[in-house]
Amino acid sequence: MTHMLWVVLLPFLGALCCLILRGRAVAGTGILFSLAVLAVCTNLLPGIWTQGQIRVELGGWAAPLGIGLHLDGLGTFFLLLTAIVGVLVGLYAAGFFAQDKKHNAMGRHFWPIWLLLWGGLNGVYLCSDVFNAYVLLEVTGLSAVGLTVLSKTTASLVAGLRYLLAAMFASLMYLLGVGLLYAACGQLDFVLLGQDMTQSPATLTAFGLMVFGLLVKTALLPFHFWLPPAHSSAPAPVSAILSALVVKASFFLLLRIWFTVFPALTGQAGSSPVLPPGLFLGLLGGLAVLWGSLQAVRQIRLKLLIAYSTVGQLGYLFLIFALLSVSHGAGGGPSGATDWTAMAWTGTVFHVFSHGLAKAALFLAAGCLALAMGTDDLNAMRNIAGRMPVITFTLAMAGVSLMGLPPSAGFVAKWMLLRAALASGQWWWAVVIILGGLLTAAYVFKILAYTFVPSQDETVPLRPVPPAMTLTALALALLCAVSGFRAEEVIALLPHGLDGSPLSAQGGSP
Amino acid sequence: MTTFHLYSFAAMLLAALGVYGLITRRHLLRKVMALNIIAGGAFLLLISTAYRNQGAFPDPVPHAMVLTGIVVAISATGFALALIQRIQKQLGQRPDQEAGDENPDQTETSRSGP
Amino acid sequence: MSLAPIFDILLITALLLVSWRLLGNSDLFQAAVLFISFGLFLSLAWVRLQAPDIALAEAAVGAGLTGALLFATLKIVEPKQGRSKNGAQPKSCRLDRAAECPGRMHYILASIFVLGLAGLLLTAVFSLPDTANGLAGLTSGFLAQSGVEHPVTAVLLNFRLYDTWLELGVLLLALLGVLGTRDRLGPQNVTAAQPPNPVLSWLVRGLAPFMLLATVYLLWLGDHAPGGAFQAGVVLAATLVLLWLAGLGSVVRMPRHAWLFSLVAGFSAMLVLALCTTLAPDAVALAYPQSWAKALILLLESVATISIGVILASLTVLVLAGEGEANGAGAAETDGKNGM
Amino acid sequence: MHILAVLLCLAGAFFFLAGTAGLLRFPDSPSRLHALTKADNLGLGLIVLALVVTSSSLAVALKVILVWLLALAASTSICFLLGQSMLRQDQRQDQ
Repeated sequence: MTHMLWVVLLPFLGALCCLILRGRAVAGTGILFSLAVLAVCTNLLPGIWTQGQIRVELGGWAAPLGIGLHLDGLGTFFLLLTAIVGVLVGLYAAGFFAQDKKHNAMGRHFWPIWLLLWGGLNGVYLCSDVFNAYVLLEVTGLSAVGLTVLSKTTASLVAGLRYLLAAMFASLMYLLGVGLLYAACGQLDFVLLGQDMTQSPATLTAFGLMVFGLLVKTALLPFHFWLPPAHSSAPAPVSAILSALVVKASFFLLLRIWFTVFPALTGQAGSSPVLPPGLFLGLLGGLAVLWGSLQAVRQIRLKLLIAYSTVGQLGYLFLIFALLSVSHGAGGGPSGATDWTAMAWTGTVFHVFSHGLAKAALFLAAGCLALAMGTDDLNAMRNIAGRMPVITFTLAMAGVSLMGLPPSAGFVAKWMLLRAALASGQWWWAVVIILGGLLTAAYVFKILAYTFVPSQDETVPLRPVPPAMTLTALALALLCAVSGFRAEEVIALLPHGLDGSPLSAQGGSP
Repeated sequence: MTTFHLYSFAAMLLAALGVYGLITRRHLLRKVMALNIIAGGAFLLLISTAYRNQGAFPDPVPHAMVLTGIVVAISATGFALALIQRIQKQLGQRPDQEAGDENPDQTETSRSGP
Repeated sequence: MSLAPIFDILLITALLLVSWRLLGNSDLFQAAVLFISFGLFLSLAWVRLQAPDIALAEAAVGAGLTGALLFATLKIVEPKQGRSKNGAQPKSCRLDRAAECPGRMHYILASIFVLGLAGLLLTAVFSLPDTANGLAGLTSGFLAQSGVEHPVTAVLLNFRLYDTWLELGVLLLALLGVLGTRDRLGPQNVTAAQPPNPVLSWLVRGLAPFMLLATVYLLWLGDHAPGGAFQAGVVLAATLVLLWLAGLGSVVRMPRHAWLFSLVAGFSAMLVLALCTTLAPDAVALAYPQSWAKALILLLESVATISIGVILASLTVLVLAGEGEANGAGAAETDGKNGM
Repeated sequence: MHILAVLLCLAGAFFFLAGTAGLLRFPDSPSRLHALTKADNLGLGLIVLALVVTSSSLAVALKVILVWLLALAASTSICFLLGQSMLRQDQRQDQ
């Protein structure tokens, strides 16, 4: 069986190789290592399939003293998403950074930082230690900012600095929470903390601080201010990575903190608090869905539109906290509750997956358009459908998935969330989901409408786009659709631990 | 009032002060300083927690955590300051640069923003 | 013993006052000076709380390096504070220049938020028990098996080696990020802002051997007493920065490959350990072979010291030099165009 | 011995205080510098002497004296550098 640590080791090794090598070898090495990481992630699948979860103690020191690595079905899913998007974005980047000399210089910095970021992301999915999570948050945060500012335009630098300050603030709030938690409980391991969690002012405040920090990093509604400028001003492959993967890492940690570390405070372990905090998060999520989508509709720059769409789509992820917060209040029989709890989990995980693929496809397609036309202004995109059919098709496919129309992965995600909302008797979330879908349709059709408008002057020359770039964008969009067609298989891939019990809270530790 | 409570109170006040500075101060350098003050508060909390152990020596785990935190803080601060310098340089050159230098960048960002 | 609480209260008051003043003071130069004294007061607090490791690091980093970085940036961002002759208002560097200055409402809301936060934090801290062990018992129990005698070093380089490895990654990333925004690939041939001064170079020539000695001493000390890779690395970084300031050649004159290898040495040494222990059939990932622990820790620490020193020195040199020649050329160009 | 050390410490502290008062009260930079370096070097010397008196071994005493010498060298050079940069600034303003 493959060792879990490989998924962190290999990207780091690749980063070092890319840092030391020069010239054309950098991109080649990067792609080679990307493929190797994908292989290792796939290789981990059978172990998770049979055992449910795997735990490794690093350095041979058992949990309270040392740091453990912990992988379960949920983590595997995120690992796989990162690997798939990572490989395709890597192939795209090879074309993107070969454009000209200026991009070559960018590419030389892109590969080492991106591979370090990848290692950090994979580390987050294996993480089982609150302080280790802090260091990993910093690894991902600094590398994400480093990638954002690669293009060195004033806009990207200002956005990157704002991102850096927000990320530093968020991780410091998280660190304060870790300090309080350690002062109250005297240990740092997720599972051990979750087992003896008690309600006290200190643990409650720690919970609040950690969740707050992670919310800022995941850009939930009032804290989303840093996301649109950063994601829209970065180079195209970087935007794809940031929107599809980086925000998901802090969401993953939020799930872990919420369901594994603080089950006693979030109403997961029997005792239901008077006002479930999950309701609050769900409310913000719902607002984010509506507001982010509304803002997206109003944009006239393609990349900014897609970035606001990320704000909206991230909102869906937070509905799970609200959906599951009433599970014990309403659930009389375990069988009935289990049914829609599993649905909520499946919907959320599926949404992470479909949004990751679709958003990466959109940003890569936008990058192709920007390369061809020299701008990402929607007004300049007239009649692009006739002149760049493949890119238009990619935009349409990814858009269909975002909207949640039937043959796509996004449909499965939203359908599951919808059913969970109705089955748990919280119909108001269903309204939010449907409204969000309509707004999404509005901005997707806005993009497509521009591409079909006939243009007065056909003379504007299009710069040629390397086929590697077009095809990877298309591949991502198609993957999104295919995983929708074959929804049963993908759902079957979902972790076994999704039977309504708090994730990985039981077992695993020695 | 034990030493631990005294210092952890101070830590929390420092952190709150830093957050206030971060929100209300507009100058970027001061924001960076405010972040460092929050970090100082977080570190002080951890170190005073370690000091609670009235045995032979303080708890080394928070000490190690703070050392790691200091490295992270200086890294992020250095990066932020370098970014501020670069932004200042490009804003200072703005009137000249917008016409010529930024054209190759249009693939990433269009200047005809909203 | 009765003096201790008075000292505590004085120190805490000083910390809070200094941070209040540095956030509120309108003069940025004074704020930067206050920031350095904030770092010094913090290291006093670390000494008081029996954390000499942190005190060493804080005095070098919080007060020393951060202060130098702040001053250098201040000089570039606000070259002549408050006294511009040609009518151009000194441009204060703001996040969002389009936004208006914060109004009274902004301050009131911020105050309410922060007061709430402070209340929450203070209540939380008040509920904490006075005495608790944390992981101190476990650490001292396994100290004998860790290969070193100083508990903090044991935690950093054995029990929680993974964190330390990632931390070196963070350091490397910060430098990569800075290099990504520059037009150059490394600090090679960055010239000092001012021509070297004979007295300074005399002083640095005399001090450098002592500082190198201190580096090695701190490194060796980490095995059984406060000290270790990070503190030693910071002293090494300070030496390299001083050498650069005195025009005596330091990271800026290192051959590119040597520089690159010393950057990644610490991170890759731990990577190699992780690789070997993951590949070996009966080894535990990131675990030292029992009998080799001490030697391997010392080796890892020495390599990490070099990396930390070179990375921090490169970072500081790049920030201190501003944009180097590129800046000079750009400024001249701008001036010329403005003149026309 | 103990009383001697306390006296030396107090004397050192007095010089530090005087130096700080000078830094705060003197009108221009050169005289501030003057107050700071002279008084503080002397103050540090006295405190070092107190430490030497109370030190347990010769090695410790030598180390402490070495610290003083290094501090002396550093502060003299820095004082010189500061003075020089002030001089340069003055010249620039005169032009």
